[in-house]
Amino acid sequence: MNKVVANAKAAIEGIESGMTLMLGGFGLCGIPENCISALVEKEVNNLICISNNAGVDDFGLGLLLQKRQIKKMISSYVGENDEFERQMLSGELEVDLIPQGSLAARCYAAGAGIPAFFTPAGYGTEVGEGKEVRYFNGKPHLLEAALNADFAIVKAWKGDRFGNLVFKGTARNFNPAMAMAGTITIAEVEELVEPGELDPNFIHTPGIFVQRIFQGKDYEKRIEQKTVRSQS
Amino acid sequence: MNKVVANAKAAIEGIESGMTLMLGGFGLCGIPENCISALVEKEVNNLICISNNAGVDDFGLGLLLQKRQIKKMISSYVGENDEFERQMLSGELEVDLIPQGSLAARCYAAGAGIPAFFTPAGYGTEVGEGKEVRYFNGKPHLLEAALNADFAIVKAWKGDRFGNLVFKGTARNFNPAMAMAGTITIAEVEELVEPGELDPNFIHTPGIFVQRIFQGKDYEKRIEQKTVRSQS
Amino acid sequence: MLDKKGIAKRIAQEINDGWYVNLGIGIPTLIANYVPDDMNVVFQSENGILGMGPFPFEGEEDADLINAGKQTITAMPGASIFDSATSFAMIRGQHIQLTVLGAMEVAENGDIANWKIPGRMVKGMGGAMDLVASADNIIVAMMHTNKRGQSKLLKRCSLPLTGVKCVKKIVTNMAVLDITDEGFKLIERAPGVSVEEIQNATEGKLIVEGDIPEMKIPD
Amino acid sequence: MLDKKGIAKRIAQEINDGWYVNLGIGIPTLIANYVPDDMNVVFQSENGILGMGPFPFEGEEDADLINAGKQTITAMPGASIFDSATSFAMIRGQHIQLTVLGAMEVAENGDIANWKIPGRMVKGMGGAMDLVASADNIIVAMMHTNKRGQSKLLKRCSLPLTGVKCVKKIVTNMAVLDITDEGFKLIERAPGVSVEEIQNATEGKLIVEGDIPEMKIPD
Repeated sequence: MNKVVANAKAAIEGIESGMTLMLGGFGLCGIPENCISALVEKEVNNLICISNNAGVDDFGLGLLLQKRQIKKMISSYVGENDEFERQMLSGELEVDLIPQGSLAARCYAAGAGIPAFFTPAGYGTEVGEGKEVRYFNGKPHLLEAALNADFAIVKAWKGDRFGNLVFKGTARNFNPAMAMAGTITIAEVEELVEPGELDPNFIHTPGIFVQRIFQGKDYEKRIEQKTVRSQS
Repeated sequence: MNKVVANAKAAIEGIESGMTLMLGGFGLCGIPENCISALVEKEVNNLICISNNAGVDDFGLGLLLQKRQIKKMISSYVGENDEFERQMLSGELEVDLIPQGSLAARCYAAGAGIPAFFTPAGYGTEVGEGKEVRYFNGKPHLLEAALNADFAIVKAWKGDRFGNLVFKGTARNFNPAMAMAGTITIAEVEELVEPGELDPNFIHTPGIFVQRIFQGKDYEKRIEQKTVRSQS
Repeated sequence: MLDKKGIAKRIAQEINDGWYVNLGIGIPTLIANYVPDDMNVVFQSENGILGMGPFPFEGEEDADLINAGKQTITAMPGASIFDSATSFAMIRGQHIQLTVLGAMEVAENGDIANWKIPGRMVKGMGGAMDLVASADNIIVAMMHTNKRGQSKLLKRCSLPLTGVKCVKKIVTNMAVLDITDEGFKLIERAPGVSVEEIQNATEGKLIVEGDIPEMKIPD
Repeated sequence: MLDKKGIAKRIAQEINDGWYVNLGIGIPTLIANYVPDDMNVVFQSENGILGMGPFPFEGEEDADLINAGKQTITAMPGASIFDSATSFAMIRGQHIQLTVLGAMEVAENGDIANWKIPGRMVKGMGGAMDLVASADNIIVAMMHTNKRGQSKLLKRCSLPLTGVKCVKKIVTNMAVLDITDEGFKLIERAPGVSVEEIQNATEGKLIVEGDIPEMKIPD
C-alpha cells in the first residue's frame, strides 16, 4: 500500500495523447501545477480536459492550450483566457460548456457508481438540447450522465502514502469529486506525510480513490484577483 | 443566526403524529438519544421513521416501537429487535426495507436537489419491483427517488450556534446525509461551541443544513456488540 | 438614477436576518457591504465556502481562499468550507434563501440570459444555470439598458437562455420590478426617475398600478 | 471438511497486496485474521471506515467506533472515516477490489439469496444488495449445506434474491467453486473431502474437469 511515486513525471506515466483527463481546481486555486508542467513537457496532445476553468494565458491549463495539446475542453467557465477564446472562436478547440453544479455532480456520480441522475439545471437552455426531460413535483429536470476520465489529477494540501488527502480552504473545490471519478487518480500534495499523521476523522478524500501520490514542489499558487481592504 | 434551542423538548416542537422523520445512526451508534426520549414523552404516533436500523428492544427506536408510536419503518436492516419482528410479522407495523446504499444515496439526493438517480442495487430482486429499469454500459439499473422527511434528527459530537457539525468515528454514518434531507433538521450534540471554535476546513455538516441545535445530556452510548481482544 | 452601489444598497434591503445568500459576480458582490451589522447573513460562494467575509488586509491574502469571482477573501467565524459537489448540493437542494445575479437580458416571463453572445462572447455559465434553475428566490441586479441604450427588460430574450421563468424580482438603476404572470410589475422608482422614463426604457410589458413610490436608499 | 476458520483462511489466499476489501458479517469477518502480515490490505466496513483494525483491548472499546456488525473495533494508522453516502459511493463506484459475504443460497448462474425467508425471518438486506450489484469480484463464504443437510448450491434460488448473476466464487466447508456460464466449476476440495461427496451436496450443476486438487490451508 505504497502509492508514492517520485515526481510529476512518474505520476503521469501512462497518460497518452487522446486521453480524457480531469483536472481539479477553480480558476488557479487548487490546480495540480506540477502535473500540468509535466504534461506540457511530455508533449501529449489531443487531450480532452475536464476542468471547471481553463486557466489563464500563461498559467494553469493555459500552458497546455498554448502548446495546442488540448483538443476539447469540458468546463463551466472559461472567461479568463484570451488564447482559449481565440482557439474556440476559430474552431481549433472544441468546447463543451456545462453548468458548474452539473459538472461537479457528474464527476461525483461517476465516482459513486451512479450512471445518471436528474437535475433542474439547464432545462430550457442549449444545455438541455437532446437530453431527456422529466417532471418531478411539476418541475422539469434533465437527465445528466456520469462523467468519467482515464486519469483524474488533483492537488491537495496534505496527503499520506495510502492516498488519504486533506485540502486547504477553497483549494478543495472540484478536487474531491474528481478524485473519485478517475480510472486512475493522481494526487499531488504540498506535504506528504506518513499514514497515521492525518486524523482519520478529518480526511477529505479517503485513499481508496487515489492510485498515485507525490509531493509537489515550487508551488506558485498564483492569485488571479488580488483584492484587499485598507488597514484603516 | 442563533439556531440554539434549550433542549430536546424544544427541538422537536412541531413534530406531529403522522409525520415522516429521518433519524441518524447505525445500530445504536450515533443515534439522537435525547430526541428519541422526547418523542416517547410527547406521545406522537403514526410516525413514519426512516432510519437504517430500528434500535434494540429497550433502546434507540425500540423505545418508540414499544409504545406503538411508529406506523411504518423505512430501513435497511432490522435484525436486532424482537418487538420489531413481532409487530412486522403480525402486520401491525409496515416495513419498507431498502438497500443501505440506496437509503444513504436517496437521503443525499433529497438534500442535494436530485429528485431521482439510477443505481444497480436491487435489480432483479423484490426491491426492483415496479421500478424503472435502464441499462448503462450493458448493466441494469433501477431508478430510485429522493427520500424526503418533515424532520431529520441527527446526533453529532460537536456543533456550533450556526449549526455546523462535527462527528466522531463511525457515529457519523447516516447523520450527514440525513441532515441534508430534512425540511427541518434538528441536531443534538455532545458539546455546543461558539462559532469560530470549529475549524472551517473540517466541518462535516455545514450549518446551512441545520435549523435547530442543542447540547444533549446523559448520553448512554450503548454498545451493541462489545468485542475485545486479550491484552496478551 | 442609481449607480451600482445604489442597486446593491437597494437589494440589501431584501435580505432577512438568518438568510443564506449567494451573490453573483459584479454588482451582486457589492451587496455584502450594505447588510446591516446587526443582521446575521451568511454568504455562500459556490466554489465552496459559507460565511465569506470581507477582503483580507494587504499582505494577508491567501491564494487558497478565494470566492467564485476568483477574488481573495476571508472567512468569518462560523464559516465552513466544502467541495464543489456539496456546494451545489446546497444550491440545488434549495438551502439558499436568496440568489442575486447579473443578467444581459430578462424577459417579462422571468427568462434570463447572461452567459453567451453567439459568435462574440462565450465565457460560460459557471454556476448560474444551477442557481437559477434551483433557487426559489432570484433577484437580478443590472442596468436597465445596455451600453447602446437598449432595454434589457424584454418581451423575450434574444440571447441564449440561462434559465426559464425563474427570475422573481429585478433591481436596476431605474426601478424595482416584480415578475408577475402579466409581465414586469413596477414596484419602486429610483430617486428622480419618472414612470414614463422607466416605461420608455422597458421593452417588455410594464404594469403600473397606482402611485409608484420612490426607493428609499440610505446613504 | 473445513470449519469456519478454515473457510476464512482459504479465502484469505484470494486477497492481493494493496486491495481494498469489504467483509460481510459472520465467516467473512474472520478473514481479516488470516491475511499475511507483510501484505497491505485495507478493510472497509460499510458503516463508514477504511482501515478497520482488530478488536480493541478490554476497556479501550469506543461506542463511536464500530463495524457493520455493530462490533467494537479499532482504526489502523492511515484509516479514514466517512459517512454512509460516501461509503456506498466507494462500493457502487467499484473502488473495492473484493467483497466477501455469506449466503443462504447461491444458484449456478451466480444468483444469491441472503436476506429474507418469507413469513419467517426478515432481517433486511443491509448493504448486501449494493455490494453484490456493484462489485466485480464477489466471493461467497458459507457452509455447503444448511442445518437440515440440504444443498445451498442450487439450480435456482428458492428464496428472495439479493442479487442476480453476481457471485464469482464460492468457498464452503467442502470446496472452492467458480461460477461459470455452465454452472458451478469445482476448483478445489477441502482436505479429506471427495468429489463424490461434493457432488452429493451440490444440487446445481457441478462441473468437474480433470483432477481436483485439495486446498492447501496453513495451520
